[in-house]
Amino acid sequence: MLELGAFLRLMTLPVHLLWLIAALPLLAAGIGALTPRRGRALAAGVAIAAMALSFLLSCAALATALAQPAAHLVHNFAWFDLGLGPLRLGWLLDPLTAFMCVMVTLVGLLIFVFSVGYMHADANSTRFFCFMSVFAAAMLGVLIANSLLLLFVCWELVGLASYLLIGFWFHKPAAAAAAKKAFITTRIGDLGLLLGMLWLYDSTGTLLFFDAGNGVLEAGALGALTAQTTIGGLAVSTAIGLLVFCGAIGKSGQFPLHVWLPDAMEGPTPVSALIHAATMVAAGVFLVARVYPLMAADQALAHVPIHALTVVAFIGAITALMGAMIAVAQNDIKRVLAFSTVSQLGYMMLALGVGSWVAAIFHLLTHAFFKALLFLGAGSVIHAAHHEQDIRRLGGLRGPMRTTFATFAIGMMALSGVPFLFSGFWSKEAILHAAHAWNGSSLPLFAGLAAVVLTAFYMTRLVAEVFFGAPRSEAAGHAHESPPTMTIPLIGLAVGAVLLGFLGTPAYPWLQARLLGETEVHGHSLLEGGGLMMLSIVLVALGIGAGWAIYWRRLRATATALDPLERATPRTFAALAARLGFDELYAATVGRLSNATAALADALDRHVWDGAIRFLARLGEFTGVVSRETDEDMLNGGFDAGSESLRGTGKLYSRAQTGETHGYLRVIAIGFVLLVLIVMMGGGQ
Amino acid sequence: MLQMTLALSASACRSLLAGASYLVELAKAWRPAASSDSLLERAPVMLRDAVTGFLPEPWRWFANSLIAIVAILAVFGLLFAYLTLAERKILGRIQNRPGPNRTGWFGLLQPFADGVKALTKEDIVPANADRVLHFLAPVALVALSLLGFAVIPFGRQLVPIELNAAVLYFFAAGAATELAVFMAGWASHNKYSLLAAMRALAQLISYELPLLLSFVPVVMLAGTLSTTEIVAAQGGWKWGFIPHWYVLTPWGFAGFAIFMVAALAESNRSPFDLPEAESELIAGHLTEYSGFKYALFFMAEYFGMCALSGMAVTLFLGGWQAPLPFLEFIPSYAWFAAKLLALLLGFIWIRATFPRLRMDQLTRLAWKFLVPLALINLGTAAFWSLTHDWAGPLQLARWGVAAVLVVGPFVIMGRTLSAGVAPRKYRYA
Amino acid sequence: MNLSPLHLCLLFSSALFCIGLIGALCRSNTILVLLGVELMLNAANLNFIAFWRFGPAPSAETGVIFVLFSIAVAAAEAAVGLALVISIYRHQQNIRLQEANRLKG
Amino acid sequence: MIFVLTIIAFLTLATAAVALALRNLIHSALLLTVSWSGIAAFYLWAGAEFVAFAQILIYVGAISMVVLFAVLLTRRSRDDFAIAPESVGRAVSALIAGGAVLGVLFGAVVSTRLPDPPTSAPVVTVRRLGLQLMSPHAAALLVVGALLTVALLGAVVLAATARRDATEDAG
Repeated sequence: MLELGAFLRLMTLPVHLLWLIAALPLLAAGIGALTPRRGRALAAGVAIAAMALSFLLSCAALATALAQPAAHLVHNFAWFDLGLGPLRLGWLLDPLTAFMCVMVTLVGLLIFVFSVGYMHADANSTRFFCFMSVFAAAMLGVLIANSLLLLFVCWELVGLASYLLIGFWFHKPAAAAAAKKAFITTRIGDLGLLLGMLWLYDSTGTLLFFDAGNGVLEAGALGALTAQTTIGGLAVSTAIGLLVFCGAIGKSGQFPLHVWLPDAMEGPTPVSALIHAATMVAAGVFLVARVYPLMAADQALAHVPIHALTVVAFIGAITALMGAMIAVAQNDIKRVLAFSTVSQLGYMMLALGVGSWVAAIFHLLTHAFFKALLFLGAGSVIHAAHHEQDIRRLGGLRGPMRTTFATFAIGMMALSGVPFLFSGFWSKEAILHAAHAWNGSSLPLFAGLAAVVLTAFYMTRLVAEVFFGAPRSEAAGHAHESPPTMTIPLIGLAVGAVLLGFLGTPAYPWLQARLLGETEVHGHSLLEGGGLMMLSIVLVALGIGAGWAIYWRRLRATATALDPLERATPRTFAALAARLGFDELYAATVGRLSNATAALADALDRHVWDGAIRFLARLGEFTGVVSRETDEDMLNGGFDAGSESLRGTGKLYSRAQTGETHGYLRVIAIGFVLLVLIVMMGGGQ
Repeated sequence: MLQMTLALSASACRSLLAGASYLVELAKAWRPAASSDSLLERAPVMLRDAVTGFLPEPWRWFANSLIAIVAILAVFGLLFAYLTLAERKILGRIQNRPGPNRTGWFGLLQPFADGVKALTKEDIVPANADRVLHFLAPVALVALSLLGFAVIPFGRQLVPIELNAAVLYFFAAGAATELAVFMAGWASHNKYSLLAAMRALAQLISYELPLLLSFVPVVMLAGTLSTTEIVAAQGGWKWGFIPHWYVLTPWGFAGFAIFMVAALAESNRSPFDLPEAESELIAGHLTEYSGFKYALFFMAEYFGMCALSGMAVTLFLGGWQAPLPFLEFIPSYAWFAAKLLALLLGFIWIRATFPRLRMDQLTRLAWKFLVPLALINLGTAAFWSLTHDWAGPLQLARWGVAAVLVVGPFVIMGRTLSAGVAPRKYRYA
Repeated sequence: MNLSPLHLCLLFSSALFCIGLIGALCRSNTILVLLGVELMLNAANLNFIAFWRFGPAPSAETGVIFVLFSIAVAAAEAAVGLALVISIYRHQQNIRLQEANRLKG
Repeated sequence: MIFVLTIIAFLTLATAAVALALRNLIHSALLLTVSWSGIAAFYLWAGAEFVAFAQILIYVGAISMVVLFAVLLTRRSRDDFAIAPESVGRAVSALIAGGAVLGVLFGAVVSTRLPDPPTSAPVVTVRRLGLQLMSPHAAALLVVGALLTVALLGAVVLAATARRDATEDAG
């Protein structure tokens, strides 16, 4: 232990060097961008090496942060001078940043390694690694930023990178459309974030989070923000917080902007893993956790009509329940996982809303591992089954793909919240406890509990359909285990998915304590609040049991056979399968509105403005005729004579244009002499 | 008469007195001072002061410079003589033959025999030659290639001239020698000579660039253009046994390698001796030269080689610094000489080993390989200089990044360089 | 007439300038014209150094830096100019400046 | 002091004048090199050591090479080096124009009262020069770098032949 302590002391990363964590993947991206196509080994190697180095640096940063968990280590610097004062950016190192950095770099590293195998046959894999590195760099930038502006810049870079990666196979129309959809949908939320940021800068004059008492997350600024009210009696901090939350809604795929997330499955599977586990969706949750003091500033105010966090809690609850419901009826392996991500993110938002941001981050960390595991497992399945993603056409993969099956099952159990051994159980439990303890409303708690049942149910369905029974298609029949570059990351993630939960069990909530900046851990017995835990265990058992009863026992015989649920309630199932019609709804409302506006603008342009211009043109024509008449008859005579004489003079002067350089030089020399002489004469007088 | 004797004796007394006081001064100088410099270290300077000490102050620096010039001429003249012999002997041994061994023991008198032969040969000037330039070329070449020696610190105390911009001066002087080569080629009125001169110009201009770029990192890190300060910056040892020579850093190693390749080309040495490729151009710009003028060209080539090696030693190999602390008792100029000789032997070894390049390969190597590498090396050095305060595990990262920055481009560009060259298909063979 | 060193330097540089000018004016070989122009540029540089050395504010390095930039520009000018000369030669098989007047209207 | 200046000036002016009057282009170029070295000597005399070496490095080392290359590339036979003497009219007009400029300049210089020279030469170390270049003149330095790059590319484009040889390596 002594050696470990010494080692940890050795491994410190001063905060002013924090940028290295993000800069290394960026450098790798730059090298990848310059590498020719055939240098794929180089690009992959550089990307992985940069990620590994970043991981080591993140570990050092974690050691630094844990040495003084309560402190927010910052390094601020002036970016440029606006005239009113310098615009300052900075790096921030606290346990939140450090834990997130370690998670992102570790999961990212494993995903990169997996990608080497998965993208082996792709001709553009150097570009792929370049984009992935940009993605990782941008996400790390979000994490280490100590300024909302810097965070926003990296945030947008994340968006850009996700756009590039979702549309990586841009020759597929679906992928191109999905990329656009993701970009535009998240942009809607980012508009809110941008407005919130501007408002914040307008009210406080700074965008730094922590700045020796002057930052926006410190008491002085928060006090000022809560003191003012705006439209509808809202506190300014509430309004800003809600606007910032808009960005999180877009990025984290919360209701009602969740529609892009399932479509984003069109990208390569490692991208999905990266988006859904480590980087993009985590950014929204991280953002809310980062600005938590701002969001929570209005909690003490009794007179405001609504608290920002209440909105967060309800949005999260709705998303959690809705995502879980839709996931039940999906047939694409990746889409099931995508909606489960939506649902789990809803959980995290729920936790944030009910006041336990540490539980949200805990769930974020564990979720990152098991969701990356599930996605990579799905990728392994897809890779083995020749890009067959429909679970109805898979089946029976348990035999040929033992490693994948085992790790996928671990991921499934972690996601379902199988008690005690798996990390998902502990983090979900923390969230449910927080929801239980919330005195705002009990609806979020019920939504969460319902989602627990559904989660266990659809995950059981997924595993049963994919891995058990007999292969239901040619491709699934020929499946074989993936190469070690793909299975080793799976194993690594599986280990993480199991062990990570023990960092934050109620008996010894080390992670929570460190995140809150406490150096001592106050655990309590598991039996305290054991009722809720028992309830959730029962619910998980119920979900798995139902799944087992419906799918496991009566396995689908052919790919075309109807789903048992579909047979039972065709209407509900169809509605869920159609994702509750959100896309259609948006097409019918927002899309049609925009079409109508466009038609209106077109009509205005065509008829009103054009008519006016045509009228003006007629007027101009008429004036022209009149002026021509006057011109030709009255004025031209004199001008003709004048221009004739001008042309004559021009001809005369053009003789000086000999094209001979010497002549020009001579004239310059003589001109110079004359000039000097004139000046001297003038000076004499 | 008496007055005269008195005056004489008075002046004699005075001069005696002066002589005595001078001797006292000398004795003071001989006594080891508080400085750590050993007697041997200071011996050359004291010897010089003993000679010029008689002169009045205004003349002394002039005499000192004169002595420095004479000393350089003598030392490097002798070095030139024996370098030719060494080259012939070593080449002979590498090619499994004895080399010159008839004149004196082991052929030790061979250079002097060669010298006499060169002096007594007929001096031929072609009828149509540009006589003035034909005469001026070898003279200018020798004179210009000697200029570079002025700023090389040969030892702790032995710097002919201390200049603020010494490195710049050195390369300015080196750049001027190209003119002399051109003069020789043009003045001969011989198409081979002219072709060779054009080739030489192209080659010298091409390699000037990597040569200049390769030492810029040194200037950057040392923060000075003065050779003495650059050598001083390389003093000291890490952990008591690793010298702070620039060649022992990643960028320094790369810079040194680029510098030596470019120096090979700049001094027209094999494998870059295209301007005097016998198989293609007879003897290049030397075709129409004979006798003593030819010997002068030869001399200038060796002087240039020595000067560039001396500069390489100064810039990268720590100059006169001893490699290990306990070896400091050996005078500094001995260390300088040892390093210089090692580099010169390297030159000879390379000549015996490598085949001559083709003209397009030559320019390609310079422009597509050495120049980009040198530019990247500049970046590496900048990184090195910016991260000088990294300690602990970061130092490993610093080394790693710098090493990758050096090795990576070398490997990548080395591949593209040999892409069209290495497995050659001969269309007509 | 009492001439200070600055006067002498200025006279030197004006003489050099005029030599360059006369050379550029009376030679028809484009290379020589270019060389004349280079001499004129050098004369200007001489002035910078002269004023830096003997001028009223000798502490600033501005003169020296100006000359450095000027030398760099001169190098660029020589490179482009001589490339132009070669391209002219390729067009009209000689480099007489009088004949390079294709654009004459 | 003045004596040295006179010698330098005389050498520089004489070589420049002779160079521009010679009939042999190669001799002209080589003599001009001497003239440029003379200017470098002037810089040394004035105490601008760095500029002097830069002048030699660039003018003697680079520009003269380029000039010689241009001379050799723009002729068909050896006789082209000897250039026919110019017409008398052109020479006379050139002398008149140049003489007028010279007269005006000399008149201006001689008739101007200049401040007394400082007693000691300004000391400019390379380090100070570098610092000056990198801080107040950094923008100009960058612009000059861009200019040189553009000039190099432009020169290559102008002088490169349009035809494309099939090199031996292509096979």
